[in-house]
Amino acid sequence: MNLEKMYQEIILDHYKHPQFKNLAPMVSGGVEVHHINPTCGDEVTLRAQVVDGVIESVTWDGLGCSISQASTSVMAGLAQGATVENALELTAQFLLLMQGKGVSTDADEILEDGIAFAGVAQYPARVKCALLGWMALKDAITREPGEINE
Amino acid sequence: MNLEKMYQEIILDHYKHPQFKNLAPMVSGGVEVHHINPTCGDEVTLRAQVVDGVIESVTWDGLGCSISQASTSVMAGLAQGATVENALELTAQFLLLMQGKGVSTDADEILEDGIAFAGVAQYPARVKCALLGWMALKDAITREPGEINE
Amino acid sequence: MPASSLNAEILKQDFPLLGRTVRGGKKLVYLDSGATSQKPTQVLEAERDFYENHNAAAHRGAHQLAEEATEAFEGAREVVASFIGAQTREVIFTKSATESLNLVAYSLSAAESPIQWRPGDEVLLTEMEHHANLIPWQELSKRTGAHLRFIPVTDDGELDLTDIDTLINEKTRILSFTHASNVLGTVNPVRRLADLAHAVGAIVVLDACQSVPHEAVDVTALGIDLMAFSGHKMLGPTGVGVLWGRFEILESMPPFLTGGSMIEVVTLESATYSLPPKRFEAGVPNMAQAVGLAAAIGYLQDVGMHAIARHEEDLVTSAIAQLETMPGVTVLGPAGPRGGALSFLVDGIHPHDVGQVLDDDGIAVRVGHHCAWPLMRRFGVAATTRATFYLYNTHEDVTSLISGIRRAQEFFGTSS
Amino acid sequence: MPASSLNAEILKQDFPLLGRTVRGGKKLVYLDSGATSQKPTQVLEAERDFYENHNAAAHRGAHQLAEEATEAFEGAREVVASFIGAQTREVIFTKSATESLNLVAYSLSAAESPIQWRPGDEVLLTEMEHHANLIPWQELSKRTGAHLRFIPVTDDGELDLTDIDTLINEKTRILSFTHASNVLGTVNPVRRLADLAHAVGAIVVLDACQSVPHEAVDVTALGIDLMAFSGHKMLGPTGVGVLWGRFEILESMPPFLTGGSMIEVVTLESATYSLPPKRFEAGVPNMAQAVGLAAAIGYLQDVGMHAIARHEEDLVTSAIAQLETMPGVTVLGPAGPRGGALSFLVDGIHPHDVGQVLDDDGIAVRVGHHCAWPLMRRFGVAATTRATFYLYNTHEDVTSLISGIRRAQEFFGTSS
Ligand SMILES: Cc1ncc(COP(=O)(O)O)c(C=O)c1O
Ligand SMILES: Cc1ncc(COP(=O)(O)O)c(C=O)c1O
Repeated sequence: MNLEKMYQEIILDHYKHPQFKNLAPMVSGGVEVHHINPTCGDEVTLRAQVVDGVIESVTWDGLGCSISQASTSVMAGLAQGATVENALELTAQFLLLMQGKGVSTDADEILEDGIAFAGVAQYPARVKCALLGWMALKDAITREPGEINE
Repeated sequence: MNLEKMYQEIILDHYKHPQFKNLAPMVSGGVEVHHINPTCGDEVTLRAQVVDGVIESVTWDGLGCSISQASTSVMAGLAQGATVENALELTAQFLLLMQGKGVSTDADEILEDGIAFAGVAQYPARVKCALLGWMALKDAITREPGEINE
Repeated sequence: MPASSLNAEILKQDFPLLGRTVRGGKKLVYLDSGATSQKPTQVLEAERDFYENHNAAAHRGAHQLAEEATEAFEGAREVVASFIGAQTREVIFTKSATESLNLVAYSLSAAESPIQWRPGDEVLLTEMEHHANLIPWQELSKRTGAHLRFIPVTDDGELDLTDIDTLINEKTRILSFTHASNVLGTVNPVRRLADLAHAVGAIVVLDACQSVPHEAVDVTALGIDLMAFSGHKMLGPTGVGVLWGRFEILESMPPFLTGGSMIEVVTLESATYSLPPKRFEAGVPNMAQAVGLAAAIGYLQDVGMHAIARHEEDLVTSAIAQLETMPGVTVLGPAGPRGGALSFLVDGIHPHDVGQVLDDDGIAVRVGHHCAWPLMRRFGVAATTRATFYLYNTHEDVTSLISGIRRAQEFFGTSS
Repeated sequence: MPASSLNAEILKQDFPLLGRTVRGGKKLVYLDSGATSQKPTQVLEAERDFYENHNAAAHRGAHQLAEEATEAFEGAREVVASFIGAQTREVIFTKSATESLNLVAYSLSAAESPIQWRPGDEVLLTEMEHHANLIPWQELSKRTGAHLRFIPVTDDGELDLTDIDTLINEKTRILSFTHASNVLGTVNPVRRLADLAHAVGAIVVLDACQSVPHEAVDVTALGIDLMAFSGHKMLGPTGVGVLWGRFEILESMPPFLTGGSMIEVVTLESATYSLPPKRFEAGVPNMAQAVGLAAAIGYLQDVGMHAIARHEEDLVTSAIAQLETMPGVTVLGPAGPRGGALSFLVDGIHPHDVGQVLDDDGIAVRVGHHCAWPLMRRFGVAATTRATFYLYNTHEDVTSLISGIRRAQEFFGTSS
C-alpha cells in the first residue's frame, strides 16, 4: 500500500471538485442532520428531501480532509434519485468495503466511484473520515421529515 | 535473622505474662486512649494518670500478637513512675530502635527489656505491632487530663 | 484443547518468581495469590512486545504505530469479552476492581444516574464484602441518603438467606455482593440472588475478584448487570482491572472519570459523551497492562479454567482435611463446595505470629483482616491466617503449610 | 553528574522501538512523544525485575515478598518526590494525569471538601486546556453550581493577562491551568498566576503533563498547591500517573476512590480514613508501574533535565526556523521561549492528509484537535498537525519532517 494507491485520482478529483456541496434551502418535508467526527473535529451538514421513499435531493456542506470530503461527494452523487432502500444498501456495501470485509461481487458496479476508497480500509484511522458523509445520509433518510438534528 | 533471634525469651515472657494488663478504674485527672493498628486490627486501650509531670500509673488492655502485647507490657513497666519527659525520650529511643536507625550508646540501659525488640526492626510489617502501645502512651501523656479518646 | 487436569510442577516453571528463595535460602511457598498472583513469562513478554514494537497512544494518532497500539488494545478487549461471555463493547478497562466498583457507585449516584434516588431507598450488600465493595457504597449512601442493608453470614460462613424476602424489597435499588469470599472461600448463589433483585427492579453488581481468576465465568448465565475484577489476581499485570456491564445499563450511566478520548463534542462550557466503553475510559489508557491481561487470559485458557478449578478444589480439600485433624486449629467458612481462600485460627497464637513462623519457613500467607473487617467482627476475631491457592500450587505446598503450622504450635508451646 | 548536553543518537539505542521500521521498510521518525513517549530498556527491565523477583501485594502481607514489594513501591514514591522537590508523603500514585485531575475535582466538590461552595463561586481555567483539565471542572460545576471562567489566549498563543485582575477575584476558589500547552508549546507564568490566585485564597492546580517530562520542575518554587502528570509521557510505563499536593491541602481533602488500604477503622456503617498518601490509594496499587516510573526518572536524571530541555529547544527552534521559510506553512504558538509541542497548518491540505503523507514516509506526528477542541475553535481551525520532540529526537528527524511536508505539498499540488 502506498500513498498513490490510497489517494486514487478519483478521490483527489472529488476532493478538488466536490459535488452537491451547496446546501439547498430547507423546504417543508426536508431533513437536516449534522455529524461530527469526534476524533478529529471534521463536520458535515446534510440536507435530504425524501418523497415517497425516493431521495429527491441530497446536498451538504462541511469541513474536513480529502477523504471525508471526497467520500461525501461520491455519496451525494450516488444518493440523488435513489430509493431509500437502495441508498441503505449502498451504505451497507460501503461500510463493508471500509471494514475490509470484502464486498459483493457487483460492488464496483453499484458503488461506482465509491470503490476507489477500498485502499482507505488499510488505514483504520481514516475509515471514520470516509464514513462521515455516509453515516449522515443514513441518519437523514431514516428520520421523520421535518426533523433538524444538531 | 531467624525466628529465635526475633522472638527473644524476654518477648515471649512478657507475652505470656503481660504486665499492667489490667485497666485501673478511671479517676479524675486520668486519660484514656484507644489505638488501633489499621493493617491488622490489633487494639490497645491505655489509661494513664499524670501528676505534676510524673506518670503515676499506666494500665492497659488489648488484643494483639505477641509482639504488640509484649512491647506494651515492657512499655508499661518502664513508664510507671517516669517523668513525662523521660517517657517521651524513651519512646523516641524505642522508635529509633524500630526504625533500625541505631540508638544512643546507652540505649540498652534506658530501654532495659525494650532492647529485646531490636530484631523486630528487620521485619517492617511487625514494626507497627511493636509501636502500638508506645504510640498510645505518647498520645496519652501529651493530652490534657480528663480526655477520653475513642 | 485444554486438558481436564494440570501439572502444577510444570506450570511453575513459567513463573520466574516462584523459583526464588527467601529468608536465607528457603524455598518459596507462595500461598498468597488471593492478594495478588504471580506472572508467567508469557505475560511479561506480551507487555514487553507491546512496548518494544507497538507503543503509541491508542485512538489518537493517524500513524502506523498508533494503529498498531489501537489494535493491540482493542484486541485485548475482545479477549476479555470472550473470556467472560460478553460483547466487546461491554468491557471497560479500569485500573483495578476497586476503580471499577467506585466507577459504578459514583456513576449511579450522579445527577444523570439512571437511578433517581428517593428517600428510603436501599442498597443491599452482605456482611462478607471486601472493603472495596463496602466503602464506595457507604460513600454513595452519604451522597444519596440511601440506607445500606446487609445479608447476614451464618456461623458456617454462608449467606443467611432466611430473611431474603424482606431484605430484597421494593426499596432495593442496588444489590452488590461478592461472587466468592476472599476470606471464607464461600461461593454465593449469584443467579438466585440476581433474579430476586431483578424482580424488584434493582441493579445487580458482582464483585468477581475471587471468581474470574479461578473458574469459568459467564456473565449471561449469572444473570447480573455489572461485574468487577482485577487483572493482577489472575496472572495479569498490576494496574489493570475490568468493569463489565450489560450494554443497556452502561449506556444509561453517566461517565465517571472525564477527559480526553471519551467525548463527542466539547466546548468551553459543556461536552457530550461517547458511547461505552469509551465513555468510561478517559485519558491515554493502560494499554500495555490490557495487553498483558489478555496474555494472562490466553495462558489461563490454555491450561483450562475447569482444570484450574478442579486443581484448586483438590488442594483446598486436602488442606482442610489435614487442618481438621490438628488440635487447636479451626477452619473458618463452609466445608465445600468452596473457593480457594482458606482462613484458619490457631488457638493461643495470634495470626501475625503464625504468619511470622510460616514466613521463616519460606511460606507466604496473609494475616490480618483481609480488608473485610466487618466480617472479622462477625466472627469475633481481630484477624485470621489465610492461605490461598492457584494453578501453580502443589500438594507439596499444602504439606509445607501444615508442617509450618505445627512448627508454630511448637514454637509458642501450644502444641499438646 | 549529568552532562550539559546530550547525544540523541546514542540515547536512541536504549529505545528498542525506535529501531523499527514502518510502512514497508521506512525508518521510523517518532515525533509524537507529546501523546506518549517511548520506553528505554532500563524501564522495561525495572518492571520486569519487580515481577520476577519482588511481586506481592504491598502493604498487605507480613511475608518477605510483601516487604520487598512495599519497599519497591515506597522507594518509587521517594524517587518521584525528590524529582519534583516534594516530600514523600505528598506523592500519590494514580493511573494517569486524567485520574489525578479527576481526583482533585471530585474531592474538592465532595461534602467534606475544604471548599464550602457558595453561589457565584468561580473556577478559573484557560482557553488552552486539554480536555483532561476542562471536563472534570465542567462536571464539578454541575455538582457545585460554580461558574467556569477562562483566561483567553492571544493570537500568538500566549495567555492574555490583560483582565487577569478581574478574572482572579474574591469569588475564585480554584485556578487550574496547564504549565505547558500540548498544542502551542506555550509555557505559562505559573508563579505569577499562583501568587495572584493565592492572594484571593484560591487553590492552585497545575497540569504538568507537558512540563515535568521535559524540564526540571520544583513544586515549591512554582508556589502551587496541587500538580498532576502522567508516567507514560516521561519514558515510564502506561497505567501510572502522579498527583502531588502540599501535605496540608491533601490532609484537608476527603478521599476519592475508596476501598482497601486507605482506611483506619471500618464498620458496616462507616469508615475513617488514613492520612495521605494512603487515603488516596485504594486497592492493590499499580506497583510495577510505579517502579517503572522511578526507573524512568532515574534515566532522565542521568541524562540531565537541563540537557534535555536545551536539546528540545534546539530541535524546536530549528524546526520553526525551517517551517517559517516554507510557503503556505503557518506555525501556531509563540516564537519562544517555548516547549517542544509544535503545531502547524499547511495551506490547502487538511492535517489528516498532511499526517497521512508523513506517515507514508515513516514520520509519526499527531493530527486532530489534540484533546483541546476549544483552543482549536479559538484559532478558527478544526485541527492541526503537531510534531513533538523528546530527548531521543535528532536534527535528522527535523529534516525528515520538513521534507515530508514538502512532499505533501507536491502530492496535493499546493506547492508553488
Ligand atoms: C496537557 C495535558 N494534560 C493532560 C493530559 C492527559 O494525560 P493522560 O491521558 O495521560 O491522563 C495530556 C495528555 O494527553 C496533556 O497533554
Ligand atoms: C473480593 C475482593 N474484592 C475486591 C478486591 C479489590 O481488588 P483490587 O485491590 O485489585 O482493586 C479484592 C482484592 O483485594 C478482593 O479479594
